[in-house]
Amino acid sequence: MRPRIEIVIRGVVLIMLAPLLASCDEGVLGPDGPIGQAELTILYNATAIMLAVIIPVMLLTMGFAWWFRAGNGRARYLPNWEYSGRIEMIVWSIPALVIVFLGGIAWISSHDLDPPRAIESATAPLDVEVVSLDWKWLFIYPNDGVASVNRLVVPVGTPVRFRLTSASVMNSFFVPQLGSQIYTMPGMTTQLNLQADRPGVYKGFSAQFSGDGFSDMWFDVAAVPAGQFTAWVETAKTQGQALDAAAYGELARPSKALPPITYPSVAPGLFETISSRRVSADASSHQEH
Amino acid sequence: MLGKLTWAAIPFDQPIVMGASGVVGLAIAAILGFVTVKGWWPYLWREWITSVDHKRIGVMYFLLGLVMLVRGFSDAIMMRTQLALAAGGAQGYLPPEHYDQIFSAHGTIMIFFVAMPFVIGLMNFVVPLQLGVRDVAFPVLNNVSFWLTAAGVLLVNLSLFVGEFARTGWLAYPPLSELAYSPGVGVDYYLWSLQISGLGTLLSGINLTTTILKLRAPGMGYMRMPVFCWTALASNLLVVAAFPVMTATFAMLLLDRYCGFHFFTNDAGGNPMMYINLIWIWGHPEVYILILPAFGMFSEVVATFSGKPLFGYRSMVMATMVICMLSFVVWLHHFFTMGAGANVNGFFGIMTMIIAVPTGVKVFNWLFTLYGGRIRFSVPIHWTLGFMVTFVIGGMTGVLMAIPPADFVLHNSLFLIAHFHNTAIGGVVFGAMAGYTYWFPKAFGFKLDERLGKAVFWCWFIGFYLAFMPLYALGLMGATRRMQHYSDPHWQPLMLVAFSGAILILLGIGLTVVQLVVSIRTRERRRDLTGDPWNGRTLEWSMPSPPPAWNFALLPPVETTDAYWAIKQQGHDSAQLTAGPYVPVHVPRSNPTGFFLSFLAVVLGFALIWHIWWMAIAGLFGSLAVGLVQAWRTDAETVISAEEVAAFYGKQAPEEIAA
Amino acid sequence: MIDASDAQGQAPGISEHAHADRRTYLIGLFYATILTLASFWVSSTDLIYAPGIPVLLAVLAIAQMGVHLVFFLHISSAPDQTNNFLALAFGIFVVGLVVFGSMIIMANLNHAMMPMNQLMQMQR
Amino acid sequence: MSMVDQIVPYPKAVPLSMRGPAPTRVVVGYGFWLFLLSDIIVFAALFAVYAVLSGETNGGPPGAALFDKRHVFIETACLLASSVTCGFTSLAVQRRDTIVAYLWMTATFVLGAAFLSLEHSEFAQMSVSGNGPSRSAFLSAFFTLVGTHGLHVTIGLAWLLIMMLQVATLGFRPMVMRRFFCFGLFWHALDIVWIGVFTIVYLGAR
Ligand code: HEA
Ligand code: HEA
Ligand code: CUA
Ligand SMILES: [Cu+2]
Repeated sequence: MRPRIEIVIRGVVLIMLAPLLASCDEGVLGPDGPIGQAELTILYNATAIMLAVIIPVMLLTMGFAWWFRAGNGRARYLPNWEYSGRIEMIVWSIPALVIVFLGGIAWISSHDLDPPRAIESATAPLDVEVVSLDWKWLFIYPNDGVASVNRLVVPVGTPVRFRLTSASVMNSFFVPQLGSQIYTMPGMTTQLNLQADRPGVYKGFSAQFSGDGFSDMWFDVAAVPAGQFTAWVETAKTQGQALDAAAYGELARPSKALPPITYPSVAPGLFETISSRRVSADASSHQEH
Repeated sequence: MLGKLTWAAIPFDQPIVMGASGVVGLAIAAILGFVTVKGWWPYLWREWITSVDHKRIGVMYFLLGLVMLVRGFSDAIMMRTQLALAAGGAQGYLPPEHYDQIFSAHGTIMIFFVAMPFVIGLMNFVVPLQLGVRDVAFPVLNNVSFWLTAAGVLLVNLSLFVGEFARTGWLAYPPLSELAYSPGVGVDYYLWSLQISGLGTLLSGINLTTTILKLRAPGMGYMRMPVFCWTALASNLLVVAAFPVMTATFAMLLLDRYCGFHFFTNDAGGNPMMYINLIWIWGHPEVYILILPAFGMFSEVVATFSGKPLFGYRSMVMATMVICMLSFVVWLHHFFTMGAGANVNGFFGIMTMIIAVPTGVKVFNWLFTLYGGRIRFSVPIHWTLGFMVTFVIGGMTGVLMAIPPADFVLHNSLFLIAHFHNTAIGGVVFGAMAGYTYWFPKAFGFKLDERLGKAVFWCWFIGFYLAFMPLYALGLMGATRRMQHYSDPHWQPLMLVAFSGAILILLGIGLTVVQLVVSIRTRERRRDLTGDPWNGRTLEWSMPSPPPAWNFALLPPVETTDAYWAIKQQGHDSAQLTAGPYVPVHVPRSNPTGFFLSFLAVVLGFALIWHIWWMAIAGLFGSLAVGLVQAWRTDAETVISAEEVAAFYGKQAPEEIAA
Repeated sequence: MIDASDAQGQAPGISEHAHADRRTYLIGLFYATILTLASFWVSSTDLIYAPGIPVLLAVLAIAQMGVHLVFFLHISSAPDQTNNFLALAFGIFVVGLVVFGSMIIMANLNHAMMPMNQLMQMQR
Repeated sequence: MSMVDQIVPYPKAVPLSMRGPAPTRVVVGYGFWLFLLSDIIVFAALFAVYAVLSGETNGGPPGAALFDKRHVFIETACLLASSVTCGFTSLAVQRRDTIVAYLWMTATFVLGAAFLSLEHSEFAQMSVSGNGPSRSAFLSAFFTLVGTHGLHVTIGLAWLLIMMLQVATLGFRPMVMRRFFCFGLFWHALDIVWIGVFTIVYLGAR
């Protein structure tokens, strides 16, 4: 019985590890910012300490089962052994100690990596307002007065201060390589601080199911050097149609897989208007059969 | 006249659905026809449908779970196939509006109509036997509970053919589930079927809690109860305390949808976050409602097959009750990413992790039960060992997500999906399978085939790892849950591995059926004539298999934990326990109330879903009438004479000698 | 010798040892009336420090629930009532969690999600 | 329900929990007690929602502008008095005193019905003046919380009627007595919920 189990376990562990190792630069495993980096470190630490308990448990399970099999004459049968104060002590205290350590990490990191907490940096943060719509993302740059749909451009090495809301149902704003996600909710404003440390294009998406177009709520995050960012803003200012009430109304209609658009100007206070639900997005065609 | 119901509700344009409907329709017709031709109706009606015997009801619950497993699994296979195909630009074969119904239905069915019936069925069957009593506290209510669950099942399945199911995930978060965003009947199907079956579950929870606290054989103090009874007690206490919250929450969503209230709407001051908060106050205890009885089953199995008492009984009891209490103070871990402050997130994160301590104690105690044992490798212990190595991985990933910043990157990813399948399959399903093979001979009087049982185990075990380990990796690579297609073709190889795992599980389920058929056909060879096929320790093994309607002719005296083991140690055997002198026993009479109530509940639910008001009123008043008839019934019990009881054992004895 | 009808303790609501009689109910009525009157009076008086009024109302309500439990439902902590009492305690535990847990969490969330302008007003 | 055929005498030293199955009366009472606790948890959820949403008036009137304390006081008095008459009913039932039992049952019924009609008039008034449950989240929560209590009172009254009929047709047999007993628990529990309602909803209104 045992060798078979062992082969299986080995195979399984290999299957589990191979893709992990092969894909280390993707998603959560390839962070390119301080938040994501810290979160990955926590993941590694916590996994390591728990594996130190759990792997022995797995091995002991198989070992005990094998050794104490009915046919093994050499194993000692202890038909009445049901209590040992010393073992009980150990059994309660090993998990307890691990948990004290992990609990400490949880408490401290909850505060340290609290999404609204500003990232310490010499560079002044960039403000971005995020609105999830059916089924696309609107990014407003309040200081530059431009807006962009389904493409977020940020300068490298600069903290980005997000304020987020939703125009219809809940979504979750998530760029795995940058770190923390946070919900966007109608009538409410959540906050999030992230930073990209290396230039590159990262995948972002909604992580909270929001209806039929959910799978297409992807967007690219382009982290570019500061100069390039300014250039992007300048170009955006000269292109396309203004995001006024009418254009917003048009945009807010449900649509899937919209290609990126930019808007040279944004109606003042549009984000506040949306987050306080003074305009309501058209829900009529949210669901069709 | 028919409310919103028109021909358009039936999806004639969808060949898959129509085909499936046709096959299911034919199958049902065939089964009904077969039963009619064979003339089995009177027997079924008398002995099963209206039965108030906890053993029969337990079996029916289990059967219901088995049937729904096929439905839940076909959904799972469809999802896995879709995700194996829909990579890069491909859209797969299921459009979003279809796919969204499938994962919602799969989650709902697996939790409410597969896992719950398995667990409740096993508790129903085993608990009174282990407590050494004749039945549960409220036998008629027990039958009502079962049939209300069946009513919920029927409604969910109706949604496949008439209308649609919810496309909002298994917990129907508003505002997506509000009328504004989900105007169809899908969410109504979801809500009404869960309201009806939830009532059944609540009543069953009250019933079993009362049974355990008030009906135990003489001498069975709390610290002599089998551990399975303790876990059943904890689980049912959670049912009693948590299900009302679910009922209230769904009722408020229903008011929003039917009467224009504003609890969770986007406008008029409603607050969707409140729904999320409330549903998890129920939802988190729910997963422990499922896992605790499974823990109990493993405890029984591991002790029996090691030939030793359970190690650290008191610790086990304490750990069970600690988990029971803690499960009520962790619910926020399901929405760390909603934006609560660091103190709140930190607090709930720590409370969540603390559960790892009592759970760890349990794992270690099972480990030390194995130590010094003389382990017989029968099928139930396979499931138990498989559970011990598998569940700890799921537990570990759970603890990982209990660290709020770690959850910020893992929430709603396929990593989470892997976590809860790891605990639900590696814990609950393995437990149900262990319990099923362990108690099957008690229920039917013969053992299941061992070789096929082991084959089933290996299919499930390997299949599980293949199907869900890749999801851990995919989650870390940034794959999120509930996506109908994905753009990154890199993910496809792992999705294919996951698909192959699901196929292996399919094989396992197929073999489960084969095992059952083969075992039934060769049952004469596998008869359990002693009533104690595994050399068991608890009272259910002290009676013949299958047990008589009255369970115990004389309530057995209990002097220790592992009561039957102690009796055997003193050199007695089951024949002596049932040797008389016999007294007449009162048993409750069969009762059709549950069946009629269930029928009317389906009518009521269906009418409400389709806004057919006259029918709803008819259903409501019909149920009231049935209730009134029941209230005036005065012939609840019948008496089985002492001679009849004696005859049962008398007939039994010679056979035993022959064996 | 006493018989097994005492097994597993008493049912809630009945206390056969301390016979629930007419007087028990009347005493209960007396206390409940006083507490009710007090509640209504407190809610509309200005003799009490205003921010303390909700606290006092809560105290009075809890006291009155206690009166009902003791005099009308005959719940006590007697040994043969242990199960009833434990069930009640468990119920109170859950009720408290549901109500206060939700309130704390929702207050926390709402505070975190106030629109910017309100937040600034608060900081001023 | 529970099937105990052997009532065995026990020496006092045997702990309660080891004396074997409890008699039916206790089993039924305890089961119903658990049901009541679960019912109260339903109310807890509604109270929680009320507490969270009571400020969300959506520009409509707040509670203080809508509620009439005198009205509530009379409602409270009705329920409180009915608790006592209900208690007297159970005493009469225990003595199997049919006439007195009917007397107190009728009193209980009248008091309960008076409470309901007062509540109904309050609800009707509010709805007519445009402050129905769909006006705001606050009013949704108010109508649901108070209405659920009212629904329970309605069920209680129906139950009481049925009990009157059962006494008439079946007499004071153990089954009927047990149901009386559960009814008493139910009615008193409703009163406890009402204490929460009048304190939090009406007296706490701002
Ligand atoms: C108990 C719960 C349970 C169980 C057993 C399963 C079993 C399986 N589940 Fe899942 N699943 C959920 C609960 C469960 N699931 C939930 C809650 C969701 C979330 C839904 C949502 O997003 O809203 C989900 C979602 C979910 C997804 C969607 C992921 C996404 O969002 O992208 C997928 C995708 O493939 C999936 C796959 C599977 C597969 C392949 C199995 C199969 O491997 C296993 C098949 C299982 C069975 C067939 C039942 C058990 C069988 C037995 C116990 C046999 C017993 C027989 C005898 C005793 C005789 N599940
Ligand atoms: C039966 C089902 C079951 C069980 C038993 C568990 C058990 C646990 N779960 Fe899981 N969980 C689910 C079913 C289950 N869960 C479901 C269905 C969801 C998602 C629903 C949805 O969103 O759709 C979910 C989601 C979920 C989340 C939310 C994630 C998110 O949405 O982002 C979290 C976070 O904390 C979590 C944590 C835990 C923990 C800490 C345990 C613990 O109880 C585990 C304890 C066990 C061990 C730790 C292993 C044994 C211990 C030792 C060997 C001792 C040594 C170990 C240590 C000291 C660490 N679960
Ligand atoms: Cu939802 Cu703030
Ligand atoms: Cu949880």
